[in-house]
Amino acid sequence: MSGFALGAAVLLLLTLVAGMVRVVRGPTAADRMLAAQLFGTTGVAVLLLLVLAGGGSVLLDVALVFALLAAVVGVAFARRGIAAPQPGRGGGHERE
Amino acid sequence: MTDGADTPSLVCLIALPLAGAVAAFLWPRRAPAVGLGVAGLLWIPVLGLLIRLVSQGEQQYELGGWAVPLGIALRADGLSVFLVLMVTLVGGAVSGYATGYFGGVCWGSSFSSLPPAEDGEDGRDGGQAHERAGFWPLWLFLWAALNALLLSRDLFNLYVTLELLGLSAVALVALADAPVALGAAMRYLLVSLLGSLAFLLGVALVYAGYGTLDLPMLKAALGGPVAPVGPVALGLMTAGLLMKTALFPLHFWLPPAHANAPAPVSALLSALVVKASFYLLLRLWFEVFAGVATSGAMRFLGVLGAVAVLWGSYQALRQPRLKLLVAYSTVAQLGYLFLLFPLSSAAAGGFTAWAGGLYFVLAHACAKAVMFLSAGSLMRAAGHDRLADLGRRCARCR
Amino acid sequence: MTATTLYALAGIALFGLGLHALIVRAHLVARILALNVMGAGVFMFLIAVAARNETPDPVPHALVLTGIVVAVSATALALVLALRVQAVRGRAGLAEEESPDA
Amino acid sequence: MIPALDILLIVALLWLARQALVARDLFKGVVLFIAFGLLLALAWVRLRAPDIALAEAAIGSGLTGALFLSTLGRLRRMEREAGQAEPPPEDGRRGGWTGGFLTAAGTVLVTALLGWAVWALPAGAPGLGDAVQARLGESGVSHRVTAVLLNFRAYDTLLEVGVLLVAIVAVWAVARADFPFVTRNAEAGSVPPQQTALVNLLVPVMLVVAGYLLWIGATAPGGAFQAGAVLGGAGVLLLLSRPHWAVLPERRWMRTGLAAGLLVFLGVGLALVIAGRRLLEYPAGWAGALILLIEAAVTLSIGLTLTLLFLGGRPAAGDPAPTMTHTNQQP
Repeated sequence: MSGFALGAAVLLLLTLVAGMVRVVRGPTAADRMLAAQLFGTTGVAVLLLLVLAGGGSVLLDVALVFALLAAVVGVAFARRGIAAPQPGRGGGHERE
Repeated sequence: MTDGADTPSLVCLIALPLAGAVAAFLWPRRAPAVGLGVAGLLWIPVLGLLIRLVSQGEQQYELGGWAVPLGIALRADGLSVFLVLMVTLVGGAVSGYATGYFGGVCWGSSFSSLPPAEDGEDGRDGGQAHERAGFWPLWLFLWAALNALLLSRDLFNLYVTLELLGLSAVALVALADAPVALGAAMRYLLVSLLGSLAFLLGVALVYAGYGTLDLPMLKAALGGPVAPVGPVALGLMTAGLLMKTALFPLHFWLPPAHANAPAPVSALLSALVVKASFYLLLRLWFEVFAGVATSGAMRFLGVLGAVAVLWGSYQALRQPRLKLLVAYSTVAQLGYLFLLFPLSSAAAGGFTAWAGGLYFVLAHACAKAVMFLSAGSLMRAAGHDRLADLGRRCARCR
Repeated sequence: MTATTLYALAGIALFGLGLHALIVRAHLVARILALNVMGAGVFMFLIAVAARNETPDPVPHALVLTGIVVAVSATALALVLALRVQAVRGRAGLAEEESPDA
Repeated sequence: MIPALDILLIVALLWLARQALVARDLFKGVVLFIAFGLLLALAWVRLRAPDIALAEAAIGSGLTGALFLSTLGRLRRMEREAGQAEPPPEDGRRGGWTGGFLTAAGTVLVTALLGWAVWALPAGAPGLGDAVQARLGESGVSHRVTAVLLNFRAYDTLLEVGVLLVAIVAVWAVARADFPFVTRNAEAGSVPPQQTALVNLLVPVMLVVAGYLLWIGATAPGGAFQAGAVLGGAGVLLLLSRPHWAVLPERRWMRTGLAAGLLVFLGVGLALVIAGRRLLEYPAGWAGALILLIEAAVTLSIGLTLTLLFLGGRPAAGDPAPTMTHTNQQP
């Protein structure tokens, strides 16, 4: 069981690499932010897999805090978008 | 070494300004009275400590009743008590000046758009109330940090005191709202944080290598075979502290920060704050890491100090503004302090060098504080501190 | 080489990466970001040191917890100061001419 | 043999840090830094430091990330109001190609030296773990990190709570009430109903989680810092979704709440001194209760401090109407 869980965790980390490409390439701010939020979700999944692999139930608390604070970042991003509108281009004004 | 459990002077030296800072934060209108009260009351534990030091020798205090290395201990020997005395003396004088300075008219910045502060209590003088409200809690925190730093014998605790010292010092510089002061404060903050991080990594290396954070225990552990971690940790901590002490060529942040802060703050920074990190360097090089520090490295610090004397003095002579002149002279005087490193290791002149060095620390603290305070008063009177025009203005005053 | 050694070295590498960015970047927000990465490196080194033992050493954990809270306070102050610098000067960078002899 | 998970994690961390630091687009850098913080929390888990993972998840990536994001938002707004269409290009620094090369070489040299010192660390693994274990029974709590933080090295923690208060006093001293964010956030007006619903759901949950972390800290990973950070997250959420909160005038309770942690901590310590003990030397049997009391006050203060640090300036005084004008001159 623990071997399977660890393997799955590695696989999830590999999917994060795909997410990183989106963060780096963008092109819009929302693309980057959504990818980073995906990191948070994947992080929760990795933590739960580590619990299965024998990491101890304390990791459930970590996963809980992960999920809660990711929401704070998400809202901070959204408010930033609202507070700084640019006519006609929405949140995508960081286009390179 | 005597344990000071029955006389909590050591604790009072730290707890009193800390409690004063909280009180000044909670009751901004009473802040000047709180500050003066702390400045007066501090003499009780200082003198108590001095008497015990003279009669019984080095004092120590195990916080929480836990023995080192598990707990943290405070320690007071001749060097730290000497500097605590200096802080109490200069700090008290500057506190007195500050009650007048922040009570009067505010120069250089307009706070006309500022709404009344402190729940409308201070409606009459919003701007000064603001500056004053910021000054007292920050200065008392700075004071607590200075005493805590001088009395600590635990490396990580020293890091926390350095951060407390650095953040409150930066905020005090930023109290002068002028654009150039804000830039100076920002630069000071970056340097201060970088210095703290270098120091912290050094502490981490020490813990990794020797498993203790207590200075005397570390000294004992360093007696063994020298691993590379020892010198590298000393190098990191020294680099961080040199940045904070502004030794040439790491002095670039000091003149703008010291010259653009409000006058009482300039006095505190030049007289006391840079001395705190210098004191820590002395502790590390001559006591804890005495077996690790080579005479070549000591000579290197001495050479930097000598260059600082020349360069700082040359720059001071070129400055068009009085406070910048005084600030550059601080750079030069700090250079003199570092001459202590090569001189004290010379076999014959060791004691003389120490006596001279410490006398110089005290003399510079008093003289530089007074110089900055006088410059502040001149600036108040003249409205500026351009040297070329000050003479004319002062002639008219007569 | 064990995993903890690798983490310790990674911490040092993070410190170096942050140091370089702190020197070469001009924008204040980028420099504050660099300081945060440096701090993360120091913390990683300490935690790796704690993990050398069979049961992790709790003292570095306590030190890092203290350090994280100090770091967020310093970051908040630095960011507010950077905003003020931008407000009064129109850009969030430090002018070189400020230190006349630099 | 190092597990693949660790190698992957370390490579990803270093790569993310590098990308975050070289990004010319600061927003991209900040998002990469947030992702970096998330992976860092996983690294703490791998290093068997769940306390740090909790704090990192809450503070490192969460609150610090939100702070950076809102700062960038405010910077862009200032630039636009000053008539700068594009963010000004970052100044080149320190003399061109040779300067850049020397800086890089110097940094590599320093890093290599440090790495060598780490590599050559003695194998003995000294530390204080055994000393902590030996005295854990007398500390009043059974979780070792909490025992170190609130008992063995409580003095450090006391000073560090002071650092938090310094930060808020400093921010209030630097950023005046005419600071743009305070007024502009109110003007930004309507909050989408989805966000309000989310916040209404999340804030109570976060309060419960904060209480839980505070309570569990005595026996398991958790405690005042983590609880305070979650509380601060709840405060930031409320600030972001109740625009009128951002112009809430400064009140007495704010100062009291901000100072409560240091006040209770110092008060307990000094009461013990007056009772003839040493600073923070808890009497036998009382340690657990006193630690919980201190932690509760510190949690409250940390939560409030982090919230008000996010506000980024001293709350408006008296008149809640945003009449303050901010000046934003070009130099």
